[in-house]
Amino acid sequence: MSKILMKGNEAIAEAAIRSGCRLYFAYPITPQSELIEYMAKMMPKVNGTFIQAESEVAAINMVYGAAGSGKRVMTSSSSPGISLKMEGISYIAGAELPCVIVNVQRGGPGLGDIQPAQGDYFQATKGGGHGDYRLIVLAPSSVQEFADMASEAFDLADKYRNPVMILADGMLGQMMEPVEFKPAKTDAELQELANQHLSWCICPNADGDKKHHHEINSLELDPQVLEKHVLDLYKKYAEIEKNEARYETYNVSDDNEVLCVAWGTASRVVKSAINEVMKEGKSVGLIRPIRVWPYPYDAIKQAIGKNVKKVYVFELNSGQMVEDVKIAVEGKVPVDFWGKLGGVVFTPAEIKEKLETCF
Amino acid sequence: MTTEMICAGFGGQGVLTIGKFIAQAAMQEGKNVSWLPSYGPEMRGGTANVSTVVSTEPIASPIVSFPDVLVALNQPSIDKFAHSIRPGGVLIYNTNMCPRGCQREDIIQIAVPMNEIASEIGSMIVLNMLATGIIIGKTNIIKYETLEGNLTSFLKEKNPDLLAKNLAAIQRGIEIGKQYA
Amino acid sequence: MEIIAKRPEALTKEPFHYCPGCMHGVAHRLIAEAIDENGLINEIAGVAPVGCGVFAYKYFNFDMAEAAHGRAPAVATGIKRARPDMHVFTYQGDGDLAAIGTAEIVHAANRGEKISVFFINNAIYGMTGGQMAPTTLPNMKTTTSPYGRNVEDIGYPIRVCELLSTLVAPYYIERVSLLTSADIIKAKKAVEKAIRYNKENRGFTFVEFISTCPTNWGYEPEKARQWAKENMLPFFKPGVFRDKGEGVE
Amino acid sequence: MPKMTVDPDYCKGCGLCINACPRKIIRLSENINAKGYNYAECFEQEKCTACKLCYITCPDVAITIEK
Repeated sequence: MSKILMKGNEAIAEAAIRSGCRLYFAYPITPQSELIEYMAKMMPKVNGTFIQAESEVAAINMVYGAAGSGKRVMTSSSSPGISLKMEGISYIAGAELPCVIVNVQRGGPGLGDIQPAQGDYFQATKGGGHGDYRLIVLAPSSVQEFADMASEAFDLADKYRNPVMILADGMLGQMMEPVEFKPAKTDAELQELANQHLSWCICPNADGDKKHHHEINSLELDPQVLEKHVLDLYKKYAEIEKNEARYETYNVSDDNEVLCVAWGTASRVVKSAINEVMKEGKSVGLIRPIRVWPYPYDAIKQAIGKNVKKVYVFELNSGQMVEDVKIAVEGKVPVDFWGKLGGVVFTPAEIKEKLETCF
Repeated sequence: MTTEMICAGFGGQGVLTIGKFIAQAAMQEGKNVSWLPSYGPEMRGGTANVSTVVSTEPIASPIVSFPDVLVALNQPSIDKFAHSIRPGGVLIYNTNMCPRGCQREDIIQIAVPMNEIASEIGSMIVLNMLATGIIIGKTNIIKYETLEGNLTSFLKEKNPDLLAKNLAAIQRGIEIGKQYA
Repeated sequence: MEIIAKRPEALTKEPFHYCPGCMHGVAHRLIAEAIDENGLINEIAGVAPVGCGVFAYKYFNFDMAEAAHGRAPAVATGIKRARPDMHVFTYQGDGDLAAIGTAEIVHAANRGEKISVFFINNAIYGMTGGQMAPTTLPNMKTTTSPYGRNVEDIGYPIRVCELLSTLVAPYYIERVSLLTSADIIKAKKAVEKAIRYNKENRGFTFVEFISTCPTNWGYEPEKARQWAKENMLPFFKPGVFRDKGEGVE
Repeated sequence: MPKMTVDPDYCKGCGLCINACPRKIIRLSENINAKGYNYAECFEQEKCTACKLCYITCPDVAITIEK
């Protein structure tokens, strides 16, 4: 399969379809509109369902219904629209339904602007909706990775019966890079996917004699029973934390005097800056969480070699990931932060300047 | 080997397409590429720009701080980006739309009356392909044949006349670019 | 002797939590009977609302989803699109459907989703303790309209059947009441028709039930029905607003 | 002979069946069920015609009719 030059928004849509997604519900918003447009064009060609819902709230509840029916379903939006979806996301997490939500982040708070930002980190990784729950959150940094994360996200959602968010940003949505797609799921594989949830989901009753009463529900008025349910959720989350943290190391070695931590597209700017400072004989490493929940605490802890004087966090927000980095660093070295806000994207030159102050 | 390029101009001049054709051809020739457009309201009537990176190495930042090549189709693009061109880098600009030009002497300036040449070829639409040809002539960043193949498969059925004009514009651009190579 | 009337198969054995004399139970039974009579129990799913009907998922004896407040038509859309071989209905009260869920019901109807919607209108929020509903009558006192609903201030009750009848797509829209035995017999025909049309995938079907809330109105069950007859029916007139199956457009 | 039976586990004693019955043969029992309601009962089964109006009106689907 040869490479295709494609926008991130289109690549994730194509990859989702290849991963067996045949139901997609969303509402237009910049900078993710190419995604909904691609789905509008392609879903009818694969006998899939595309609905432009009346609102993000309606879209996520359509997802709830389809996910409760055991089918691979996806929605997407950008920051303000994701806030609207948070009601439904909490219900989906509570009812333990598998689905994929793509957030192509833009600057906030409020209506904000439409430029790339990472301001939804807290919302995605610490909650966002009401109650005790977790999303699995994947954070791509290239168009190829964005596309690859589609099947990864659906597999994780199915495996753990949990909503999975792909936390991208406007830069990744809008930029084009070469992308190579995995082969589309075969009919046999799609059939297998369709059958995996039949024991609990809404589906026709094949055994007419046996009563069939599957409840898709997040309501439980007995606090003792609800507490047990939430504890069970957290057992599942502990399992996810044990198995599913992913990260990339870049130039990490015992020589590092500075260890950077950055995620998503911001990490690529940091890599360019590292390349530049390395030319000046300085040693800087980078840890990039590929998934921001579960968070790769151990990886960061282990990457702090004997020469590291400082851990430097760079984000396109006010420093929302710093708390997680500090948990990982355990106070062993200072943790510093620099970032840009409101949809302003830092440049390699700016990051290089910051890094040079560390030596 | 990495070439970082910014193409800028008014929305509608086709600057995004310059970057796209170069990125696509470079990809087909086995290079790593990224194409990052400015987007939003400024695309409609205002200025548009696109950062394109072509490299033999994996591309870290798709954001270009110091371009090796700046293509400026109007004066605001020079005003905004020319100062950031790497010393020794290239500025390709349209003299018909850039009355003040650029004062830097540590870069190679390729000043071309692009509107006039495009009119000669027969359509203002081909102005961006003229600029693309200049880039190729100066830098050899992609092969003419790759671009010709892509344009042909894109336009042959839809608009053979426009295809011929585009190819003429690219060839004319390459001739101009070669004078500075 | 043979049993000629008993609890339908499509209801679970779970006793309803509704107040004594509340007509939700009658509406549940009518829906369950229509499902039994159409032989749909193995291929139907329902969506429960938030409000008094919230536990409907416990009472219907087939697959059920519990939706967020007002979102039942969106959830039903998701189910129906994911499983077009199944038949889907929502069960919603007036707060759920005509206040917080106004957008979802209008757009599901406007898309002509092939689902049935059963709408209980008793002019009040029951579950939360008797607050004003979008269907509360002019001058009617509730805990949040203690001086009576002031139409100058908060507007008139919403007539949902009439509202939805302005849309082209809906296939069947009827308002019935549950205020006498004769009304219930008539209501049963409407429910049966909605479920039958649903079985045949004809389009969006909608039945509104004029019902009572003895507890929050503060009347004995029979008195509540009388009150509704005198006060609700003049404003919410029963009738067929749309029936494409029988040429009523 | 027609027969109506009320399941005390379901009945909440709302009394709607009493009004619905054209023969007036239903009343609230002196006994109370597990939930504390005086449930409905038929006190003259022989007069029942199995018209089903009590069943139709019962909001708790507590009534069974035999014929």
